[in-house]
Amino acid sequence: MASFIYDFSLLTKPIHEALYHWLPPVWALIAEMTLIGLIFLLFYAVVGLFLVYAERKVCAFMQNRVGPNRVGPYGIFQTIADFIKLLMKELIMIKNSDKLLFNIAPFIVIIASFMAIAAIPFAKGLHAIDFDIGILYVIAVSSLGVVGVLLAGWSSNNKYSLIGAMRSGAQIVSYELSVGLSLITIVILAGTMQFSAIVEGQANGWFIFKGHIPAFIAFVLFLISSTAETNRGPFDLAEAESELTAGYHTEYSGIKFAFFFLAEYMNMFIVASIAATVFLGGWMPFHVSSWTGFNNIMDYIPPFVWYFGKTAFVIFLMMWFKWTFPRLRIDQLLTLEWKYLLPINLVNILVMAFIVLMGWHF
Amino acid sequence: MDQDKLKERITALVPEAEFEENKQFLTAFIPAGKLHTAAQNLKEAEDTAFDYLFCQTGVDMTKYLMVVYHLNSTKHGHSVVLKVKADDRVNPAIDTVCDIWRTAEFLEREIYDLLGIHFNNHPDMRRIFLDENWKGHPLRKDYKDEVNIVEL
Amino acid sequence: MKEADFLDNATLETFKHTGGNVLLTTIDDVIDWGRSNSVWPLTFATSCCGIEMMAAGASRHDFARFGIEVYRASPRQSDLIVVAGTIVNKMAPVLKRLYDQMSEPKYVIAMGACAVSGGPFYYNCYHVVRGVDHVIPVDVYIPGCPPRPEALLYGVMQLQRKIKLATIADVKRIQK
Amino acid sequence: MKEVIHTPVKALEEEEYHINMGPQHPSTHGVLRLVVSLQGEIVKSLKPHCGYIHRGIEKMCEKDTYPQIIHLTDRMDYLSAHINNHGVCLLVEDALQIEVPERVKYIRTIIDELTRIQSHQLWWACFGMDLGGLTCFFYGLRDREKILDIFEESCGSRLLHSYYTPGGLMWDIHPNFQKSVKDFIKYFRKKIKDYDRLLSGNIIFMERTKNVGHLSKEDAISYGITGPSGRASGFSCDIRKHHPYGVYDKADFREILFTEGDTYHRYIARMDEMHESMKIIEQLIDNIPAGDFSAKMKAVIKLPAGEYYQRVETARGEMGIYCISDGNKTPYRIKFRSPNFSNLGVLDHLSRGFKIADLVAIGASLDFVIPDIDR
Repeated sequence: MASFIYDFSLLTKPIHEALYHWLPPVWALIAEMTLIGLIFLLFYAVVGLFLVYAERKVCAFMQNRVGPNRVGPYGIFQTIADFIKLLMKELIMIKNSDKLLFNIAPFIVIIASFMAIAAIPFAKGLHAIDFDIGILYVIAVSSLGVVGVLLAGWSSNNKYSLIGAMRSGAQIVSYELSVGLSLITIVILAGTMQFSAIVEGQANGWFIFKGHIPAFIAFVLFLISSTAETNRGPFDLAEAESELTAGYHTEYSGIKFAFFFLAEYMNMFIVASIAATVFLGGWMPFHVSSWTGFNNIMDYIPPFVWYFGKTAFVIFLMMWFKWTFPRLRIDQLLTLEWKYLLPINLVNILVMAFIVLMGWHF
Repeated sequence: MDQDKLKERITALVPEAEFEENKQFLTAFIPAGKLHTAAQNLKEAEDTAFDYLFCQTGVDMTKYLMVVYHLNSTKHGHSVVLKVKADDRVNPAIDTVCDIWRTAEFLEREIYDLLGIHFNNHPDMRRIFLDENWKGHPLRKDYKDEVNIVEL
Repeated sequence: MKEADFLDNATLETFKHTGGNVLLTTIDDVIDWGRSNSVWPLTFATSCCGIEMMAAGASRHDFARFGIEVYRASPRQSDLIVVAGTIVNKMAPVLKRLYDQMSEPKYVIAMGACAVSGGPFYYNCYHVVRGVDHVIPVDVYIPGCPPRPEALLYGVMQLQRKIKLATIADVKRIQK
Repeated sequence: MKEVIHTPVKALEEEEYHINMGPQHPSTHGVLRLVVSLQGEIVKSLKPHCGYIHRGIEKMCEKDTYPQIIHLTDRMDYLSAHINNHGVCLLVEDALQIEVPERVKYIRTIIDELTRIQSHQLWWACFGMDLGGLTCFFYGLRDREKILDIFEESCGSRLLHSYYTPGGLMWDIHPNFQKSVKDFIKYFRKKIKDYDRLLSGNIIFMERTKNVGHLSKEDAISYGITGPSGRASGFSCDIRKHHPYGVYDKADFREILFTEGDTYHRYIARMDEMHESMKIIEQLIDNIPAGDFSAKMKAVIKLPAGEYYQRVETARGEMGIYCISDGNKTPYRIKFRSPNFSNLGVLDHLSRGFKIADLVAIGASLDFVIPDIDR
């Protein structure tokens, strides 16, 4: 077990208790929510900026380039410059567009990703809210983003945007299934939908190792379908730069475009952290049973390092996909889901259920 | 087929054809009225089989306008050049060959655009390069454009 | 190239307004720093110069080092239009429209002889616009037929210098 | 919303939906404009609109001398600049019946093949990018720089060289030429395997391109589709084989022919052509004879009155130059039969019934250079 030094509830609990001690319960709740909201906003900005920078450097590495290196040491301030620029850019209102929906769409996209982040445990005792149906909540919330994408495409009064939005709709509706089913495979193994319990369940081995081959298959399926759900990599049909110029956000400029841009990276982060939590043990260190010395050393690495390390690994995998594969066509995309991923997933669940029933897992 | 045989063949097909001597390819002037039937025959007949129109050029010869067809047979490997005159400089018109060789569709539009030769029965006789409301046809020798052309 | 040589060739900086209060000038500096280091070009090329523009973005020359990485295909999201190649009469209205679709602040680089002046198509040609500045305002001219990628990089660096001179007052003037 | 639900489905299907690709669009490789009628995502018909880069080169040529024309042909198909120049040079040399030195022929053939390789590299780069694999773009351009270095060394510029003159070359090749070409071949033989690994063998790529945009041999001939695109359909149209110029008759190479004629085979044809080009260069590079780099030419070149036709094989197909001379130092009429212009005509025929994404793939496999279409 992780040693108690790294239990963040030691830090969060006094704050919680102090707030309730000083303030009436309603105000304490509001204060708590504001605090968490602010922290997440900051976190959001930092992660977004870092991911954009990381993507640039990773893609530069894949493409034999050096990537940004003039703005600050190793170009680390590049994304900040981009952000300032986008913030100061003119916001163009499109004539004949649906003004309300046009303005609201980027916020829907970004709020959806914002909501999903609330359920994710970053370390022991370090999460905003610990639902007992955490996985269900994340699946439900993450599919809200598509509403924003659809609205953006529809309200822009641009044919490319509309095609992009329609593609995105079809894509997310189908891939949502695979994401859900591959997570359910692990839910069967873990016996709970609560994120904290899932992580605790991996104390003596990550589920990807514990669950034999079905868990590994579920991991691969989750990677594929979640990449599709975030509109990235070989599945970026909704943007499809060479076909639809910029897809659903063709008509957006300035900070509204930045919202879409940021939401893409945040979705990637969320998906990666779900993968890390459910399959790779979240903030749990890597343990090998009966190697006590090794396990103790692993315990000394703080849990958030484990967590971010695993997330970064999954993100790197997704970036690797993106910069290697050509894009799929829309019918191939749907064929892949309905004819391959979905049946494999269903069989996989059956196998997993059988394994759990027989008690063959570790 | 060598040049002499082709010559006989074309003479049999179009008795009015006039031949030019000392050219790279066998060159025949065909009257505008007979172009389409002659072209069709040259393509479809087994012994000529001119299935490949590799170049179609409009030329302004100042007295008349001319369209030059460079034909090749991918089967037999022989080539022939057909030339068709359009005497009327104001409303020149020649039958289209784009139903015989599909590549002519674009080439004829180009010739119409730059030389103003109208092709009868062409499915889409519009300007291809210049704007619809462009005045004149630039490749004609008497084309003058005070606004756009800076003479050296 | 030495820094001194780079600054020596023009007197752009002498046009910088002197004075102004500390707060505003600091904000100016921050905004200009952001803008000049994040110039996203539009994917737009008409002819040969476009190939050299692509080469400038590719591995050896690597535009991205200067933060000019993200080629946007949509004019709404781009800051810079590099007119790489000849602009003809039929294209000129389209180019104007593209320029209008871009959001402020926007910059134009005329790349290559054709975009600067019509280049080899200046004489005896009926369909070429002699210089893209007949259609849209140009910030930086890069001569050459086609200019080498290094020349484009140099031009972009000159543009960055120019962007750094802007103040909030200028922006307001433009919007009026 | 209610209205849409209650409208019969058939009425919805009958509505045509037009989208306008270009003149500024990432996948048209320049300023081509395609007006596409769609049904859902399926292309029903397509109308190309050209002329956004029509510069009137044919008209300009009527006022230019032959050496000046060479500089304009550079700017038509800028990726096959050397080969276009070669066409004009051959036209003038044949008309004046000048025998160019053997050395010039060798050098010209080698440089033509290098041009073909760099053009195909750029095509490969853009093909990958159009299909969504951005990394291809950087791989292709990285290797292309090596050829441009060789050009720069000998010809003095990267893209538009005008290195050939009627009668020979502008100046002799750089002493390093042979060594750097051999180095490049060695380097590229290794790197071309990366190309196959990255794109050719990729399952997504094969799914995207196989059985897409099928072109039969008859159609290829009728539409005048030449170059690798035509040869992928089985149309044997390699000018280098059928009407050899330079020293192609001394080199042993294969004309790449396929019968399938889909996007995938147009791709493979170009990839194989790069191998063949390397083979040609390897055969010739060691045998460049010593001698002059140019034949003796008069200061003013006047072609005898008459008609001339010269064909060369550019990277995209057959380039023909039809010249009518009236004995002056400028041609009376010169016509460039550009391969891209003919290839464009088939786009509508090929893309009907396929999706927008396929249209992009088909367009990329035909490899357009727009200034060559419009001239």
